[in-house]
Order: sequence, then structure tokens, then C-alpha cells
Amino acid sequence: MDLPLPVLLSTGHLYAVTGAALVGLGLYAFITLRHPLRQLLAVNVVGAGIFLILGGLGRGPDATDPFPQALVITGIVVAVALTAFGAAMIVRQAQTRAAAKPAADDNENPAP
Amino acid sequence: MTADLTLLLPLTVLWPMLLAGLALLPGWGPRMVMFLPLGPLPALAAALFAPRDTPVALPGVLLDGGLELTATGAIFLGGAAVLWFWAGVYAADYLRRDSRPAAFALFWNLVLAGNLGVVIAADIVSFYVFFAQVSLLAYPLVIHDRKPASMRAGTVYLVLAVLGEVAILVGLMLASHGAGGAIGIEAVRAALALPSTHPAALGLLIAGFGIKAGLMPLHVWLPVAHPAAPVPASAVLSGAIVKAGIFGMVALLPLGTPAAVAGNLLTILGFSGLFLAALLAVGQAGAKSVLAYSTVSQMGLVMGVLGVALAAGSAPATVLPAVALFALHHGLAKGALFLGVGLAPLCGRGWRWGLMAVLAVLGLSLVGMPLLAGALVKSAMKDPAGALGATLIGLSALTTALAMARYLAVLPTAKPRRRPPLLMALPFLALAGAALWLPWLLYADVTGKSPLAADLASKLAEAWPLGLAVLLIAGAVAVGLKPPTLPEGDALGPVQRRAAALTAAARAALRAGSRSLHRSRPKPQIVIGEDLDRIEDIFREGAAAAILVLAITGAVVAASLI
Amino acid sequence: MSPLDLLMAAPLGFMAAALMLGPSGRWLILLAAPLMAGLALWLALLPPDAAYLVGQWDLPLGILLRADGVARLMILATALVIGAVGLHALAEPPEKPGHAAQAETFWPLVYLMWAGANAGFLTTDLFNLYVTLEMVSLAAVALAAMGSLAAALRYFMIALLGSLAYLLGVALTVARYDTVDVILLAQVAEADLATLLALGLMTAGLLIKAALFPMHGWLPPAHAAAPAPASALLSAIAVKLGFVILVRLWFEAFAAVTGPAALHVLGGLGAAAVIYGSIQAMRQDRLKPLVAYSTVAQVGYLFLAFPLVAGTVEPSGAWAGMTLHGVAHMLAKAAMFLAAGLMLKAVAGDRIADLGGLAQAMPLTVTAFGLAVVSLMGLPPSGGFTAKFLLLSAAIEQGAFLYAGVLVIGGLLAAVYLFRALSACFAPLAGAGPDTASRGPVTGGVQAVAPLALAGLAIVMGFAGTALVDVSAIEAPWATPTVIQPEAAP
Amino acid sequence: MMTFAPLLLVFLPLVAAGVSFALPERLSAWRNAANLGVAFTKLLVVAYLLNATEAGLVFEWRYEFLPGHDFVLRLDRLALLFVTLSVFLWLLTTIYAIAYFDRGPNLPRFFGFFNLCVLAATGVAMSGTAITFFLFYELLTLATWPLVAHKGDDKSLRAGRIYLSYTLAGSVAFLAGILWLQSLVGAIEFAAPPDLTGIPALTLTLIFILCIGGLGVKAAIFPLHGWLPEAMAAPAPVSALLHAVAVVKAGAFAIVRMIYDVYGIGTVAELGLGVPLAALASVTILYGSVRALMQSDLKKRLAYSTVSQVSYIILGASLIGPYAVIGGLVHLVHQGIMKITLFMCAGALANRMGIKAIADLDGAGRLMPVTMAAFSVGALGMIGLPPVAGFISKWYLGIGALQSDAAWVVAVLAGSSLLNAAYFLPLLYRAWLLPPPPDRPAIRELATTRDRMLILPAAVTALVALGAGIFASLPFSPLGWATLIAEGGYLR
Repeated sequence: MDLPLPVLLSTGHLYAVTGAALVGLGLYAFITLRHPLRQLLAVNVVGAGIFLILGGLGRGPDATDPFPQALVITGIVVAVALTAFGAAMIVRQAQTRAAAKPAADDNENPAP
Repeated sequence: MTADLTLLLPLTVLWPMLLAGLALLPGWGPRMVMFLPLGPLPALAAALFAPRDTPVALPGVLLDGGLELTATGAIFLGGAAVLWFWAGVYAADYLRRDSRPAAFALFWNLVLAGNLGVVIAADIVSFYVFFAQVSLLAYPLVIHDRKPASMRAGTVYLVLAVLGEVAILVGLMLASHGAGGAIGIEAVRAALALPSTHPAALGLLIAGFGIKAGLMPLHVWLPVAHPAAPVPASAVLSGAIVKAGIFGMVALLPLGTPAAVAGNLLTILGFSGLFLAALLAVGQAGAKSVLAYSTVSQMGLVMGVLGVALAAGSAPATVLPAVALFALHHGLAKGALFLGVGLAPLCGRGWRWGLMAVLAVLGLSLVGMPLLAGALVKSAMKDPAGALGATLIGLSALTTALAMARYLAVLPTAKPRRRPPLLMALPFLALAGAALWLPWLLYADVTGKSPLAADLASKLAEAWPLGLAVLLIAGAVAVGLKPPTLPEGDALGPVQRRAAALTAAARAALRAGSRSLHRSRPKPQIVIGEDLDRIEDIFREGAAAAILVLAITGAVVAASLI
Repeated sequence: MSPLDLLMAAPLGFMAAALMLGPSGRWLILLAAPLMAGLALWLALLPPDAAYLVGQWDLPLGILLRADGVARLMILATALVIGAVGLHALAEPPEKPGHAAQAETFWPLVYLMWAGANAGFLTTDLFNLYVTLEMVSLAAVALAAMGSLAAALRYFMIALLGSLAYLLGVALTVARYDTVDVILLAQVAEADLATLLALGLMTAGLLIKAALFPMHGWLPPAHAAAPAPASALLSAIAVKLGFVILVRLWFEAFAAVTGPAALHVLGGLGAAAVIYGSIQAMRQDRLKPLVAYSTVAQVGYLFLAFPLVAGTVEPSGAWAGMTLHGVAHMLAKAAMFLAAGLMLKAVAGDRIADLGGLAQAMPLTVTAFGLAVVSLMGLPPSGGFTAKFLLLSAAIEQGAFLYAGVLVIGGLLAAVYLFRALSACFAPLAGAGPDTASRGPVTGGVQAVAPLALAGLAIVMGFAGTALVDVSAIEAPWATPTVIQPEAAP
Repeated sequence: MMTFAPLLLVFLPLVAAGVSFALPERLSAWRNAANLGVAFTKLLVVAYLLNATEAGLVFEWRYEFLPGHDFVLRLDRLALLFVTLSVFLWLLTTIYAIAYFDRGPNLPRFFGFFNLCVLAATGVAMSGTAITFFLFYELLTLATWPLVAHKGDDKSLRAGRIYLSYTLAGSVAFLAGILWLQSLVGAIEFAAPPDLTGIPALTLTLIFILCIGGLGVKAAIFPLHGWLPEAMAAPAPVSALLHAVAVVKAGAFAIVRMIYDVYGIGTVAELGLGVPLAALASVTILYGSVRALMQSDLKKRLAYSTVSQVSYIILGASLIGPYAVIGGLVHLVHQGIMKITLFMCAGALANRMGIKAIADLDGAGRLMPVTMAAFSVGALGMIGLPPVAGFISKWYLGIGALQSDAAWVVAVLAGSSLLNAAYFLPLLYRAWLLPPPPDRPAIRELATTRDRMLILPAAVTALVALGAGIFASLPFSPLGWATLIAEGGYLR
């Protein structure tokens, strides 16, 4: 699969290459970072990269194919929902920790 | 009518078994001692009236077994029945105050059934069943009084009996296989003569029957077991039960076809037993032990003769009648002698002389004193015994006489003025009479010769060993020479000690072996457990999952590209 | 009317209703369970060539729903499992003490998972599969969160990663072939780098969902911490969807692309999972992690079957073995989690050593556990045995003695760890004197009905082998293709 | 009736199992009635079947269990031999177990699994294909486990664990072997032995080793016998059952099937597999006897005796000759009857007088004469003394060995007889001849109905053992039936 430079630099492929870079970046962040919120963000970066690839490579020669676009839109909806869900869980976890901490610190009055 | 009379054969064995069953009933047991004499009556009737050589098939029993009375068997059967009958009469009185009468009655009848069954079995499976019955169930009779000596004797008896059983079983299997799986006694006997039959068969059978019949050196149980039993049981043990072994040989040895190795072996062992056992008898302190050794000696004679005949290939008809006759006489006489031991303490002064007289006559008869029945049967034995055998039989009078003298010398004494009870004296006299009379009666029928045919003078001349014995005894008495005291069972003591040591060693070795096999090994600790935990922790990280995604993607791609 | 779309629509309706009804929404299961079971049965009995285009649009825009054998069996098992688990949850609300509100969130999640799973089993569109995968994942993570938020979050992150890997693969597929339909892909797929990369990414992502070793890390903490009904659903259903999609990919869409070596990668991972999961399960001294690791091991069998299915000309035996193993595992594992939940509740502890005396106190529950053990170990008569028998036959026929050995050893290892738990129930009550050697009955029989029914079904499966094998063969990729051949998009 | 008779035999114990499981603990009378009723009904069914089968009918029921694999219940004569044995002994063991447990805990469970066990055992007997056989064989393993672990103490649980690890490992080996063979020849039907021509000898040998190795676990062939003595932790009725009919017999029975109905004697002889197997069986016979001699616990001694005795069956099967087959088959029955007698007696002794160790046996014969008489019959039969049934087996095995030119086997038989005598006779000696310890209370052996239910089954089996020996050549005796089996196909 050796692509000639012009093809590579066409709009679609530019999107795709950018997307790939985003995926790589996100993945790197996901591997190296531990905090769930950062991981969630990293995943979102990956997701953005994937949608770029989908939109860029799947647009066909004349960029009028509705099919990839439908996919991208659906994908974004799903991603947003999941991100919201994950964020909610992270918040809940932080709250639980915050509630548990003082209880652990002073033994006088354990949290109910 | 004959058809009805053949039913006597099954009855012969079933009737005592029925009596044994009655002894099991609660309440009946102790009383059954009174009915001991009833047991052998059908056998007696069968011996007298049952048709000879007419098999009775018992379909469904064992391996389709059968019963058959041969001419030789009839003599064995009759002798056994007479002995058992009178011993039973004696026992009914002897055991009046016994603490375990029910057990005695039970096993007495069972052993009786086995003993009679051995003689009339028509196939080897039935034969073996009866043989095991008579052999093993005699154990409770041996240990009936539960004294330590009896128990020890019983153990020895049982060990050798079991060994004998196994030897006979294997021998019979080999023989039956040689006969193409047939189990009829005649077929098996014929197969034993075939060269294709495994040679061990004959040897094992001789060993097995030899144990039962006291063949030296397998006799060790006999001098300890026979004296241990109550007097009537000793009588049947020595008089009838050892004959089961003899009858086994009579029925199964392939006479008529020369079998040099087995025959010569049997000859040597038999005749050496004849002399050695008699000499050992002289060293015994107890009257019953003396008699037991004497039994070993006499059976040695029978087996020696059988050995000669086997080696020479003599026809059965020339040997077996004499053997049967000899066994008959010995059984009855020996039974009477044993009963005499029981009577001796009960016979006060006057009675004792009478007793001693009868016993002396019986002893002399066993020795072979001319004109007595014993001489008659011995002379019958000399024909098949060959020249050397005949000489040996003649010479044996010397040792037998010594043994009998010893017997009379060690008879227990009684308090004066004791009278023997009638029911014990009568069987003794009856047996003695039968022993002295029956051979005369049957001699002509069995051997086809007149008992009076032989020249009396030559007979007397042949009795010189007896004279020598009388001289020796008189000399010994005069000098005050006492015979050495030998332990009962001679070689048994050392052998037992060795065996005990060996058993202990074997047990120790087995224990050690099993310990090394089942040593509680330290349980393998899961040393990698913590590592597994650590690995698992890694898998739980998102980072690991990400890397693994890449790795698996790469793996799938790479594998597909191969 | 077709049961195909109803099977997806009805649970969604129930979800909406449950959300609106609040606490009393739990009673909906009384309606949903028989209805869904009926639909699933209807589906199972449909004529073999049942396919259905949603909205009457042609491919590739239209959505093709197709009820092949795998889908029928999976949907039927799902209906049975969720129905039974739901009814069980009525009697035993899945909540931690003091978190009564949790039970309320349970029901919508159940219906969401139901809808997602049914849709996933029926659809043949890779992108729709992505959506259903996310539905199920979402529900699964939320269910896991009912037990431990930390475990759920970890699960969420890893699952999200898997989803993205899958989505990336789908993106590459779209770029390469401009279609995401499995059936169309099967006709055009070629073994070039882009296709392989797409397949590899999708596979890796789905393996996370299916919790195949070594991507199983999220499963044991999540399953062990969740309430028993939630664990049952997670183990029975959530992981199966990933597996079914992988089947679609490897045996339908890209059947022409995959080579034996690639199949052996999956088979090898499956074998490793069997061994590794078993070893880990043996090391557990708490009951629910043990059961969770047993899932790790059992998932291994599903993938161990991949090379066996591909290895023969007429792979009906291996195919049926693989499918039936999935179904049997669903039933047995759900039963086992429910029974384990009841048992742990009764002893107020979570250690295996605490289980003493239960055999007397709650015989029905222990029986359910025992029957589940039988099926999971692959002992006859049970669905587990039928499946393992078919797989083992296939392995031996192909001379794949390594896989045969793993199948055999896996069963033995399962015996070791499962019977450890079972025999602990027979032990006398720990620390009790001779007077109190037995527990009083702790639960009535009602709670035990659901696990007993599920485990009983797993056993009964063993008697209906022929029928199940026939169903599993419907429209199987190796059979003569009789699917509706839609016109390519103009 | 024709086709459903085998199904009935499977169905009846299932009913009893269901009733036992379902009835609550306290309704013991109903449970007992159901168990006895079913056991008795089965006996009637079997009586009918015996008659019909003797006349040459073969009952068969089949359905397709997996594509290409039929589930077949087939009552040929060999099957009926085992079925009859198990059904007859089951009735007695049920009576015995009811008395043994009286009102102990967990009886619904016990009787439930007890019935599942008989179901499996009859199923094993009637299996017409290798797969059917495997199904029941495994069911047997599983149904027995709760019985072994019934007491629930550490020892029982350990025994259960060991039992399972051995038997499961064995059955997977067997399954692997069977599947391997099936992959070569297709589904294996016992009624129509597969055609093995063209398969390499090495493959056949390996499969044979796998199968026999797997089955040998249950049959307790050395060195796979380790579970059996451990399983003594189980209650006496279970031990009786395990040793006499259910588990070890299933293994031995399967080996007979394997040799005669799967491989066929011709192939086994051609491959030279009979002699090694016979040698292994001989080693087991002697090893079990020696180990039995070393035990001080009564049940353990009996257990090792089983290890030794069951290998007689295998010996008979592996010797491949008309008499040896008959000997092996007939020992299947004889050993069952005798060993169940011994175990029921041992259980009765433990139950009534707390006798467990051999040293405690002193004077037992005086206190429980009926029990000890039955025990003695069993023991003498084990030694092989006539006229108890064990002698008949030994006779046929011995002759059979000679027919197969294996005279050394006769030496093994003789040695084993001696060893058996060495470990059984001292028991009888203690029980009958030594006085009971002074602190042992006198009991009345057959005072209550329960006592009679506990002791009389053993007396019945002892009488049957005697009868089977004395009337060995009657048409329906075990020997007669074994001969019928052998003539019906194994002597070709």
C-alpha cells in the first residue's frame, strides 16, 4: 500500500492522518495517565481521531456519500453519552472518597 | 428297588447336615449331642446296601455334581460309619457336662457329612467341597476345649489345612484342565496319567492329600492337633478323617500307568514316615500323642505302598482293596485306642487290667501279630508293596511294637474303684471287636483269597521283628531305660519360631515399605501465588489493556499474513 | 409481524416504562419475562430463512436483522436468564443494605441490556453491532457500579477502550469496502493489510468485551463486587455479545481472510484462558471471585473452539459445540451466581470456608449450585457436557491433541475448584459445637426457584442435544448460504 | 413393554429419587415406603425380564441424543446380569439403610442420591452405546459423591474429594479414548462391535490403554485404587453399595464390555493386550491382599479386599477363554453378593456395638451370632472355600487360565487364596473364639424390627452366596446365566 504523495495530501487523507495522530496521542495518554478523568479525556481524544478517520477515509471520491457521515454522527452521540456516564461515575467516586475520608481520619463519629 | 437304594447316597451326606442344622436351633443345640450316633446310620446302610458303581446325578448342585459308591469306597464308607457311630455314642456320654455341646454337635455332624461325602463324591468339585468341609470344619473340634495348647494346635492345623486345600484345588484345576475340563473322578484320574497334563498336578495333589494323611514331613500338625481334641473327636480325627487324605489318593492317583518320579517320592516319604514317626512316638509323653504319631507311621505305610504301586504302574485292582482293608482296620483300631485313652482314667483297678488287655491286643494287631486282623491286612499290603516294601512292612513291626508299648506305658492312671460308664465302655469294646473281626470277614471278598490260606508257620517266622521288639522292651524295662522326651510335633517348634521371625520381618518390611509409599509429604506450597496476584493486578490496569489491544491486533495481522 | 424487531423494541419499551414507574417498575418483569420468553421461543421456531429488513430500506442503509441459529439460541437463553434473574430479583432485591434506591436503577438497566443483547445477536451490521455493544456495556458498567464503583470505573475505562478499538476497525472497514454489512463483506473481503488491521482492531476490542485472557482483568473485580443478580447478567450476557460479534467477524464477514495461524492465536488464547482462569479460581478463598474466574476459564472454551470450527470441512459438530457451550454457560453461570448470592447472604460472609452447614440449611440452593457445577464442569447429562463432547470429538477428529488436552484438563481443574466450593457446603458449621451442628433454614424455597430452574435447564439441555444442534446449524456460515441476497446499493 | 422395559428400569428409581428429595425430613415412613416399593417393583420387572431374555428376547430403546450418537438402552444378557445383581442387592441395601440410619439427619438427600445411584448403575448396565455408557458412568460418579461425603466431617469430605479427583480423571481419560476411537470408526454400538481393521495397532493400543486406564480407576486396578480405601469414610450402606454393585462393578463391567463388545477378543488377542492386563490384574489381586493384611480397621481391610477381588473379574475378562470369561462374569455377581454381606455385617457391628477396629471384634460372634455367621460365610467365600459362591468363580478362573496357557495365573489365585485366608480367618477367630471384653454390654441381636432390618439382609445375602455356590449349575444361577452369556456370543 504505497500511496502517492498527492493522494496522501488530499483532504480526505489529511483528515485521516490527523485522526491517526489523535488516536496515537490519546492512546499514549491512556497508557501513561492513571487518573480516571484524564483517562476519560484520553479516550475522547482517541474517539475524535477515529471519527476523523471515518469521515476522512470513508467520504469516497466525491465526498457525497452519506453513509460514513451517518456513522460518524451516531458514533458521536454514543461517545457523548458514554462520556457523560463516565464523568458521572468519576464524580460519584470522588464524592464517596470525600465522604469516607474524614470518617477515616477522626474516629469519633463515623459517617452514617 | 435299586433305584430307591441309590437315594441312600444323598441321604448319607444330607442327614448329618440336617442334624447339624437342628443343632443351630435355639434350645435344640445342647440336646443334639444325644443324637450324635444317628448321623452315620444312612452311611452304614449305604455301605451295606447301596448299589456299587451306580452314579447318582445331582443336577443343579455345584457343577452338576454327582455321587457314586465304588467297591473300595464302600469299605472306606462302612469303616468310617462304624467308627463315627461308636465315637458318637461315646461322645454323647463324654460331652454330657460340656460347656459347648451345641457347637460340638454342629461341627461334629458337619465334619461327618464332609468325611462321608469325600468317599462318595463322583466328581472332583463335589469331592473338593466335601474335602474342604471335613478339613476346615474339624478346626472347631480340635480347639473344642479352648485350652491354650489346643488353640495353638488349632492354628497349626488350620494353616496346614488351608495350605493343603489350596494345593489340592490347584492340583485339581490342573488335572481337570488336562481332562479337557471334565470333572468326573475317573476322567480326572485318567488325565493325571497323560503326559499332556501339567506335571505339577500330581505333585500338588500328593502334597495336599499328604498333609491331610500325615505324610512326612507334612505331618507336623497331626501330633499336636489329634491329641488336643476331645477324646471322641481325636478318635474320628485319627481314625476316619486322616483317611480322607488316603481316600483322595486312592481315588485320584493314576494307578496303572507308571509315574516314576511321583511314585518314588511317595514311596520314600511314606516308608520313612513309617519308621521315623514310630520312633518319634516312643519319645512322646502323652498317650494321645503316641497314638497320633502311630497314625502318621501307619499312614506312611499306606502311602509307601501306594507310592510303590504308582511307580510300578500296578493296576488299581491289585492295590486298592488291600489299602481299603488296611485303612479299615487301622481306623477302627485307632479309634478304639483313642477311646481307650479316655477310658483309662475311669477304670479302677480291676477294670484297668481288662482295658489294658484289650488295648494290648489291639496294639498287637496293629503291630502285625500273626493271627490277629492286623497281620491279615498287612499281608494283603505286602503283595502290591513289592519285595523291598514287603520287607520294610515286616520290619516296621519292630518300631510299631515299641510305639504301642510306649502307649500302654503312658496311659493315664485312674483312681481306684472307678467304673467306666457303660455308654463309654461299649463303644470301645465294639470298635475293638469290629477292628479285630471285620478284616477277617471282608478279606475273602476284597482280596479274593482265603484269610487262612497262608502258611501259619511262615507267618510266625515273619514275626521275628515282633520278637525282637519284645526283647528290647523287656531289656529296657529291666535296665530302667527311659525313652527321651520329645516335643509334640517334633519339627514344628523350630519351624514355628522361624516362621514367626520371618513373619515379623516381613511385617516390618511391609510397614516400612508402605510408610515410604505413603509418607506424608510436605504439601507443595504455592510459591508462585504472589506472582500470580501481581500478574493479575497488571491485567486489571487500563494501560495493560491498551497495550494488549495493540498486541493482539498485531498478532492477528501478523498471523494472517504468515 | 415479526418477532425480530419486537425482541428489540419490547425491552426498550419496558425500559422506558420502568424509568417512569420508579419503584413499582419492578413488577414489569412479571409481564416482560413471559412475553420475552414467548417471543424468543417464537423466534427459535421460525422457519430457517427468517431475515428482516427494518424500515424497508435496502442495504447498506437499511438494517438487516437475521435470526440464524446462533442468534436464536442466544436470544432464547438470554430471555430465560434475564427472565429468571428478574423474577429472582423481585424476591431478592439487588441492593446493598442501606442503598434501597439502587434497586430502582436495576430494572431499566436490565431492560437496556436485554434490548442491546437481542439487537446485537440479530443484527448483521458492524456499526449497529457497535451501538448494541455500547448499550450492553453501559448497562453492564452501571450494574457493576451497584457493587463497587471503583471496579465499575475500571471496567468502564477498559470497556471504552475496547469499544474504540472496535470502532477504529469499523472505520477502516468502511474506508476499505464502503460497507459494514457482514453478508456483503463476506463477498468482497480480501486479505490486504487494511482489512487485516481492521479485523485485528475489532478482534482486540471485542476480546476485551468477551473478557478473554489476557484481557479479562476487568471481569473478576466487577463480577465479584456486584450484587448477585447483576453478576449473573454480567457473566451470562455481557461477555457473550462480544463473543457472538467475533463469530460474525471471523466466520462470516472475514471468513475468507482469516488463516489458520490467526485462528490459532485465538485458540491459543482460549486455551491459556482455560488454564489461567482455572488456576486463579483455585487460588480464591472467596466464593464470588471463584465463580468470576470460572467465567474467565469458561470463556476460554468459546475461543478454543475457533480453530476447531474452521479446521473441518463440515464443522457442524464444533460449531454446535461452541454455540451450545455459550448457551450452557449462560444458564449455568447465571444459576451459579444467583445461588452463590443466596448462600453468601445466608452465611453473612463471603469466604468459601464460611459455607459449612448450608447443605442442610438450604438444600434447594445448594442443589442449584451443584447442578450448575455439573454443567460447568462438562459432566453428563448437561448442556455443558454436550458442548464439551462435541468440541472434544472435533478436536480429536482433527488431531488437535493440544486443544483436546486443554478441554480435558480444564474440566478436571473446574472439578477441583468448583467441588471445593460445593463440598464446603457439606462441611459442618464452622466453629460450631456439637449442639448447633446444623443451621436452621435461612431462606424459604422461593428464592431458590430461579437458580434451580436455570441450573435445571442447563441439565435438561443435555437431553435435547439433537434439537439444539439442529437449531445451531440454521444459517450457519458453513452451511449452504440461503440468506436473502439483498441487491447492492445503487 | 418390549421397548420400554429398559426405560422403566431407569424411570422407577428416578421416581423414588424425586419422592425422596421432595418429602420433608420427618415423613420418613412415606419415604421408606416409596423406596421399598420402587425397589420391589423393580425386582418384579427384572424377574419378568429374566424370563423373557432367557427366551432370547432383547429389549431395546433408543433415541437420537446427538446427531450421529444414539442414546441406547439395551437389555442383553450381560446387561441383565448386572441389572439383576444391582436390583436385588439394592432392595436389601435399602432395607438395611433404612434401619441403619433410622432417624439420622439429611435422609431425603441420602435416599435421593441413593436412588440416582441405582439409576446410574442400571443405566451403566443397559447402555447400548459407548456414549450412553459414559453418560451413566458419569452420573454414577456424581450421584455417589454426596453419598461418600454424606457425614460431612473432614474425613468424609476429604474422601469425597479424593474420590472425585480419581474418578473424574479416570472418566476423562475414558472419554478421550472413546472419542478417539469414534473418530476412527464412528459411533460405537456394543451390539455391533466396530470394525477395527485397518487401524494401526499402535493407535488401537493407545486407545485401549486410555480406556482401560480410565475405567480402571473405578475398578480400582493398581495403582489407580487409592480412592477406594479412603471412601470408607462413607456410611456402611454406601460402602456396601460402592463395593458390591455400584462403582467398582461399573468399572469392572465396563472393562468386560470394552474387551468383548468393543475390541472383541480377537483384536485384543492380536494386539497382545490381554496378557499385560491380566498381569496388572494379578498384581492388583496380590497387592490388595497384602495391603488388606496390614490394615487394622475392619472396613479398610474389607476395602483392600475389594481392590483385590474386583480384579478377578478383570483377570477373567483379560484371559480370553471360555471358562475365564464365565469365571470373570460370575465373579461379578458372586463378589457383589459376598462383599455386600461383609459390609452390611461390618456396618451392623459398628452400628450396634461400635465395633470399628479389628481388635474390637473379640467375642462379637457370641453377642451377634447371626451377623457374624453371615460375615463368616462372606469371608469364607472370599477365600474361595466351597461351597460358598467364591469357590465357583475361582474354579472357573483357574481352569480358564489354564485353557489360555496362563498357568501362572493359577499360582496367583492360590497365593491370593492364602492371603485372603490370612486376613479373614483371624477376624473369624477373634469374633468366635475370643471372649468379649468385659465392659461390652450384652445385647439382644434381633430384638426390634429395626434390628432385624439391619441384620437380616446380610443373612439373606449370605444364604444367597451359599446357594449360588451349592446350586451353581441351576439354570438361573449366576453361573448358569454367565454361561448363557458366554455361549451367546463370547465364545465365538
